[in-house]
Amino acid sequence: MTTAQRITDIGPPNYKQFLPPVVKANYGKWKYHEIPKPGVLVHVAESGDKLFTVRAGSPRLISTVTIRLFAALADKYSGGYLRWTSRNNVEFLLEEEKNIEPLIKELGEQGYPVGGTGNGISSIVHTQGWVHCHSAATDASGVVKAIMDEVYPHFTSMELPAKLRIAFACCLNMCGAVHCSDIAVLGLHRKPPVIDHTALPKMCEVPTLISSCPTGAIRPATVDGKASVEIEDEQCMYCGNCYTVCPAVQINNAEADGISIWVGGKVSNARSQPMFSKLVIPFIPNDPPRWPGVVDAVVNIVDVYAKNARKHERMGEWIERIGWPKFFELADIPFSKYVIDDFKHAGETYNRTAQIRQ
Amino acid sequence: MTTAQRITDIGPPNYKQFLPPVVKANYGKWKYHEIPKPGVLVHVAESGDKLFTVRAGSPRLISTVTIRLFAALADKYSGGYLRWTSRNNVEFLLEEEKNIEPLIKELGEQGYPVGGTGNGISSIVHTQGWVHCHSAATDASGVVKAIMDEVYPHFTSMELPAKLRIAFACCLNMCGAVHCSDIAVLGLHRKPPVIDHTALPKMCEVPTLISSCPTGAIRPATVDGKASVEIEDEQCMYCGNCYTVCPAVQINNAEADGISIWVGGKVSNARSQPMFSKLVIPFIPNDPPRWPGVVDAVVNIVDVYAKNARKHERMGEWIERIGWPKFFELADIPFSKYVIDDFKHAGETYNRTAQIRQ
Amino acid sequence: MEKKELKIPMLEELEKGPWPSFVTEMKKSADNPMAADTLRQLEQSYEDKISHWKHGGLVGVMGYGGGVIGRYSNLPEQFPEVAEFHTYRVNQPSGWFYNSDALRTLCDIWEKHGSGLTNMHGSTGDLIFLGSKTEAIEPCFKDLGEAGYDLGGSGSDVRTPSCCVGPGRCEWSCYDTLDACYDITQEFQDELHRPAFPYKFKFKFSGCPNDCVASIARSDMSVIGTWKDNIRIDQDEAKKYAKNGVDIQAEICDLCPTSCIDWNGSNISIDNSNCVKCMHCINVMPKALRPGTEGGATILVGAKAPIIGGALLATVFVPFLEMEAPYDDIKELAEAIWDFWGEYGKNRERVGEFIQRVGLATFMDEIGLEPVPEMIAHPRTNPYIFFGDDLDEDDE
Amino acid sequence: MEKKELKIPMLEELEKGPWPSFVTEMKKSADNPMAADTLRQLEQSYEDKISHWKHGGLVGVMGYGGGVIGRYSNLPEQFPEVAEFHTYRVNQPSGWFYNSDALRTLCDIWEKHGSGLTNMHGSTGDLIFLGSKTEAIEPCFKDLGEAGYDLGGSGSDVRTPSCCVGPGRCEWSCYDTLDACYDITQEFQDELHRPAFPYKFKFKFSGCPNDCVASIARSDMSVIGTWKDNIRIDQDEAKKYAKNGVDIQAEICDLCPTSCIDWNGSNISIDNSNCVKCMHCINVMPKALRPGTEGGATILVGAKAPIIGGALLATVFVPFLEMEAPYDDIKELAEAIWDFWGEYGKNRERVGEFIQRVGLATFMDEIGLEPVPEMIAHPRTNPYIFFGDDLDEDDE
Ligand code: SRM
Ligand code: SRM
Ligand code: SRM
Ligand code: SRM
Ligand code: SF4
Ligand code: SF4
Ligand code: SF4
Ligand code: SF4
Ligand code: SF4
Ligand code: SF4
Ligand code: SF4
Ligand code: SF4
Repeated sequence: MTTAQRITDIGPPNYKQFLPPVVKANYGKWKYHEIPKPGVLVHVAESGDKLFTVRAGSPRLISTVTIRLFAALADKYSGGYLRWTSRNNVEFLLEEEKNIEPLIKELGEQGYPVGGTGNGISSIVHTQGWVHCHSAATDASGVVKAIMDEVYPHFTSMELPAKLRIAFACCLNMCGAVHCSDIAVLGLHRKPPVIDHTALPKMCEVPTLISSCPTGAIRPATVDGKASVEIEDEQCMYCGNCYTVCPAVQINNAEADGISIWVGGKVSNARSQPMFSKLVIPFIPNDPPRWPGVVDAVVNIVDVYAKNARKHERMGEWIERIGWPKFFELADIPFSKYVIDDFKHAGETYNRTAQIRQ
Repeated sequence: MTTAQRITDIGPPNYKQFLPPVVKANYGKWKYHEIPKPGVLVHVAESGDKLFTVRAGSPRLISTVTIRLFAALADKYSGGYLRWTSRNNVEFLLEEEKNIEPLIKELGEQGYPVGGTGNGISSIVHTQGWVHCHSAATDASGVVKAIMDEVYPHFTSMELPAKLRIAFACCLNMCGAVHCSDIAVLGLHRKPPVIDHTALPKMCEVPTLISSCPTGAIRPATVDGKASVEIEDEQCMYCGNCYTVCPAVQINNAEADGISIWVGGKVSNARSQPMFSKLVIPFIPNDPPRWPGVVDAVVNIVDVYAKNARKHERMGEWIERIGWPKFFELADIPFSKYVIDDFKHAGETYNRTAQIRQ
Repeated sequence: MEKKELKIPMLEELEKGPWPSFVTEMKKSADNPMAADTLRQLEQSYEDKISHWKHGGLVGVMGYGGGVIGRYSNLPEQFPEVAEFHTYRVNQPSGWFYNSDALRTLCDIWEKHGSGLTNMHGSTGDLIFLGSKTEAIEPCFKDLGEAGYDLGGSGSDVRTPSCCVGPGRCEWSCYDTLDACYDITQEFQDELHRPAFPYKFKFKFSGCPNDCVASIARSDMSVIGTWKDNIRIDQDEAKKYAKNGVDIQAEICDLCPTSCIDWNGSNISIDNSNCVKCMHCINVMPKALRPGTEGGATILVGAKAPIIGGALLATVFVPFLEMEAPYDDIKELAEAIWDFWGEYGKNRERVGEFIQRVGLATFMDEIGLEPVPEMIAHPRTNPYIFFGDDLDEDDE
Repeated sequence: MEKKELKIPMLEELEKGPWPSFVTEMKKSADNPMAADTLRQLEQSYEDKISHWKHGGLVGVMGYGGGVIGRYSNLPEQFPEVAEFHTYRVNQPSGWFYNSDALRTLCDIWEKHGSGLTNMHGSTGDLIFLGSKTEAIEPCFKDLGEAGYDLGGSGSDVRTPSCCVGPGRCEWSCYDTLDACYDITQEFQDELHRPAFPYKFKFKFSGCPNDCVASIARSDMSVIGTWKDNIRIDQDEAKKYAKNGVDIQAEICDLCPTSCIDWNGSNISIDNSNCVKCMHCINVMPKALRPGTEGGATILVGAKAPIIGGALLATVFVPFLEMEAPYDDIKELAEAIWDFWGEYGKNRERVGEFIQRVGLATFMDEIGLEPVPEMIAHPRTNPYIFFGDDLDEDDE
């Protein structure tokens, strides 16, 4: 095989071939939608045509066996057409209303719940964890599974004040929208990296390594006569950026690694502007296989929110209304000094008004 | 005279001796107040006693001749009691309601208008300017006088949507509350300082000078064999801090110096939290004696605000409601690139939402 | 081949509970020895509370600089089948639309060359083929190409663009997200496959300000649909919502960010000049309210995760852009950004960080965009204005 | 002494117009040769568009490090009377209360020793005596002392504290601002007169959150009155306001920052647990609403003008403090701050900048304040948490 023969730069297949006929016929001409029940959407076109969507939850990490199952179900109920959502749910695109219930039933039998629509909790956007990533401070899929098992009733119902988006990332790289989620679960390291001085000179460029550190904690050093680096422990805040650029600088630490909880972020421009998630629990130790500490923390926050927020109020909007002191009180979360920002623009997070609930 | 004999560290006189009897009798027991007319306050105590305040405008820079005049008026109408306000107005503290009008009349005859209360414009908080300060990029008293002459009708009336606080400072040191004013008029330099290399070694410490520069624009240099400094022009943003610590580094420049206009700051915690003033006109040249460019700019902003804001809305609250694009449009102020922040936390001022008036 | 035992008691705890289990999924593929060793190594991680993967070392397909993520077990003796365990990022179709045949073709390829495990989909949007050996990379790529698929981005290149379902189903889509995403992905194949930037560059396309692909938080260029004209109102439908229990005053008017929508008990009225197109009122009453018909998009630039200067949301560059194929404006804008950032950006400096470093006004100057007030939340509050040499040409 | 001509045509332009003129004021003192030369030099500045003052060189009274600002003409030949032209910062009485005799005494002293020009008052609050010669400094100080006056601060010391009129006239004062200001000024006479800090430190006292001395923007320690209990309501007076044309819903309820006040057409009700004591409703209807009776203050720290790191508003340190004489808590807090800042603050680093440099949590640790959520607007959004060595003792 020569390079000339190889097919390259063709890009993805054209989506048009995958659009169901009803979509092609009403493309861009949808009029409104309804959510007759959790997990089911009806989109009505200006023509009067209807498209029925059945949304099923999936663990995202799926076997080809399951993909074949979904394909078969699509053949049976939705003319072979289906799609995935931006939160990793699978959506069957039906023309026939009568197929909705049988499809839901079969999905249920195979273990795939239907839901994730409207004011509930959809699938957790997440990352690789110990399944595939080297820099993970915790597993991803396991934590997500453990949480979803408990918030499951909110996947199959729509009774929260508003959408509640949970996201998970296994390290500060935050592969996902963790930094703008109603609840974010974030793995973190808590010890400075350990340097393998033998491997380092072979694997890494010292200047690149030094400049990778946001706090300037890494300095050149000669160890056993070889050019290497040293890390000023007091300056390191365990971001792992050095590890990403140089595998000889090992950040993983079974004892120190764990999970933090963040709340109140959002992405949509609806009502309030997009907001970042904010740290509320700085650290919970890794506790596989079912991470009870993390699960309890998330469930507690969901419950407090469900009980106290007003209709249409996202987590962050609710907290802004009641104030952070009240949030910590209601959620019964001890206020930790780590929650107080001390990074670059920290001053912007200080309270600079006498407006205080006394 | 030996040091032992000198009276030191006695602090200010005790205010109690200056409180009028009605104040002493009702100290801390006031119930409510009313503003029967511009410049006149009535404070009613729980006892039913009343204190009448007549507030007169002053240029702040006053002669002892005038102070004696005020003292005489106080003797005549307010039992000798008077005070100054935090915005440099003089307040006569009357027990007798009947004295109000004669006092107002006499003040008027002497050229001191009564007003500055309620939803109007009070005196402009300001600084020294060319009357006394070395680092002034413009005069203070002259600009303030020229502006007050034009906004005068708002001093003697109370028909604005809310209080409108104007402040003036003659250099970036901002001696006053310029950084949190509804309208701020700020003198600024626009050329890097010129160094007097002969005087410098005698007058200043080089390390202190170097560390005074927020942008690190000042570097050590040897000039004609003497230790001095040089300034990296591209890094200087003319703050004048180096000039403050070292008089041999001269920042004043007749051609480049001038005035900028800022809007939308406030201090009170009422309704909205305290806010900084924001730059809207980066530069207006100095044009003594009556600074028509600055005066027009201020009057225009006052007018636009008066016409468009809702009741109780301070300048900044109004602009936040209508949005900055609309403000620039209504005020017919060209949007300049200098208005876009590029200092330390500049990123925090970028628009990070799709919420836009189209 | 003799089958090793699969002893994964901790993981099997994660087969319990109502939510579909990734462990069950992996077991479905466990006939594949790579999938089985993945499970075993993962069990080991659960015991040790630490990842057993290593990174580093370049793997990939000939002529491409990205699309494959190299990964190695750090316990290769114990788990030889995953000693090499690289993932492919397969560029998904716009909107993640498939049909059953297409999926089966993909399954065929992946069962032939890899572990049989996938992510549907990765956080950037790619279809992730999870785990194959180095030797399988080229053959798998060949089969993918023949089936009409290509790899997505990784490394310092254009990353796989993604988009919301848009006009394919959603009544609110203000431009054709599926087409824009497809067209721009095709246009920038070279930039996608051959890393030449200081760092990654992501495009995401949402049809309206609800931003269902979270573009404003996660893309270097975020294209968010919006409209110029008035919200379309169906007063009868509004009345029906009210009758059916929607408290329009409390649920809509009181939550409108600019208080520009009113309800007098029988009619909605909107001060459209103050509407910021937030979507809230429309979201609550989709039958009564619809975006206007003069659609287009707001272009925002520079969102990113926290590494290394802190996370950023995207900044408004173009408040309103018409979005007609062939999307020349947006392509030219992207290229102008790449030119400047490509020349002056530091290694591993995202464009959002670069903008903050050089300053928004300077950046706009360099790429040829006129500054407009929509670009900023508010003007500067500090007086440190750098007038530079322009001093004498200014609008004084 | 022969009188020089006073040719000040530009300045005389500033005698026109309705607002009282500082030029007219200066002319009132123009018999005093210093005042006359000030006018002349100012006219020169108006022509040259530049200041003719120079700074530098230490002047002051014996044993004090501040209180006098040294200033010199840079045209001493032309304006010999202002070759030296130093100002005194005379510490004003609390609340700027005077009586006529006190004022006349001050005028006597100043006409004897200086230019006869004053600022009533300076931006920090002092009574400013504007311009005297070096030789007059000690005699003037002596006369001031004998009359019961002292100098205020300048340089790196405690600056002259100031306060709003408070209980002297205002019905909203939640503590005794006049007394607190007086007491604390007296307590810290040494710190006020003998600079020993990294930079200046200002106290300001406002009786309620209206903050009539702008303390939150301009003082290193801002003491703002507030209350713990419920807003007092007089429903009859509220009805009267409504009858007299106040639209309570629009003017008050809709503008309450936490929407915690309601008006049902005849009665006000307030959810006091959500009231942030902003004062707005009280400001609009002073006869109907009053602050609660359990008064105290919020202590905020670190406001400043922009030099050099950018302006800062003050940060909440103590959400609620009882304010009873002798104000030990607040004095101890100030001293704890000075100790830490004094030791580690850089030269010309205000305490607000220092706090940002070392971090609020660290600062609180050092001065012994427990962190509470009221100190922050919101928790951190970046994940760069420095756990340090505390790792193992933490509340995990
Ligand atoms: C299918 C999907 C787009 C896609 O191309 O895949 C989608 C589809 C719809 N979104 Fe979305 N959204 C989808 C991800 C998102 C995301 C992104 C995310 O979650 O990561 C957001 C931003 C979330 C955030 O702000 O953090 C998002 C914010 C919204 C909103 C605004 C919610 C709010 O009030 O803040 C609406 C409006 C609403 O639901 O009232 C909306 C509304 C809708 C509608 C009703 C639009 C329509 O008329 O078809 C669709 C059904 C919503 C539902 O499930 O209730 N969609 N939507 C995504 C489904 C994800 C899933 O499987 O759960
Ligand atoms: C006399 C003075 C205090 C002093 O000790 O000297 C004072 C006195 C009063 N203030 Fe003030 N304020 C005084 C400076 C301030 C300042 C400081 C400043 O202007 O630099 C502020 C903060 C301004 C800001 O936010 O930028 C201030 C913000 C207020 C407010 C809040 C206004 C708002 O809605 O934001 C009120 C409430 C109101 O007027 O409704 C208020 C209300 C009052 C009341 C009604 C209080 C009372 O019941 O006695 C007094 C008469 C107000 C009037 O003039 O209409 N006072 N007031 C100051 C008069 C200055 C002057 O001569 O004009
Ligand atoms: C596979 C995926 C996570 C997932 O499970 O879905 C992923 C996985 C990795 N990401 Fe990511 N990122 C993935 C989406 C994201 C996203 C989300 C997005 O694109 O919308 C983000 C946040 C948005 C952004 O770009 O800022 C993201 C932010 C990062 C960062 C931090 C970048 C920053 O500027 O802050 C890094 C660090 C780096 O580039 O070295 C990173 C690095 C990595 C690396 C390459 C780490 C490394 O050095 O090897 C991970 C490889 C893991 C593996 O074992 O395959 N990944 N990464 C996602 C890509 C799948 C796909 O192509 O569809
Ligand atoms: C006289 C006065 C202005 C006025 O006309 O009222 C004044 C005048 C000077 N100020 Fe000021 N400041 C005066 C109140 C202020 C205020 C307002 C306040 O105190 O409420 C501020 C802003 C608040 C603050 O402290 O941040 C202020 C912020 C500055 C700064 C910038 C400090 C900063 O941290 O950003 C400087 C620069 C410096 O310290 O070198 C400064 C420096 C100066 C110097 C000493 C400049 C110098 O290096 O010689 C000025 C002497 C002028 C002169 O000719 O007398 N002055 N200065 C005010 C003092 C009178 C008084 O005692 O009552
Ligand atoms: S978040 Fe970190 S550990 Fe998780 S997949 Fe991304 S880079 Fe890997
Ligand atoms: S983990 Fe982050 S902070 Fe620590 S040394 Fe590495 S790059 Fe620097
Ligand atoms: S603002 Fe600047 S020029 Fe004006 S008095 Fe203060 S230090 Fe002097
Ligand atoms: S004026 Fe300011 S920025 Fe310029 S050199 Fe002096 S200290 Fe530095
Ligand atoms: S972003 Fe808007 S157009 Fe796209 S799917 Fe979501 S709601 Fe519909
Ligand atoms: S789209 Fe948003 S801003 Fe516009 S009227 Fe509706 S709620 Fe208000
Ligand atoms: S700050 Fe409050 S207490 Fe003091 S004068 Fe102003 S309104 Fe009255
Ligand atoms: S004081 Fe302010 S927060 Fe409290 S009820 Fe009145 S308006 Fe609302």
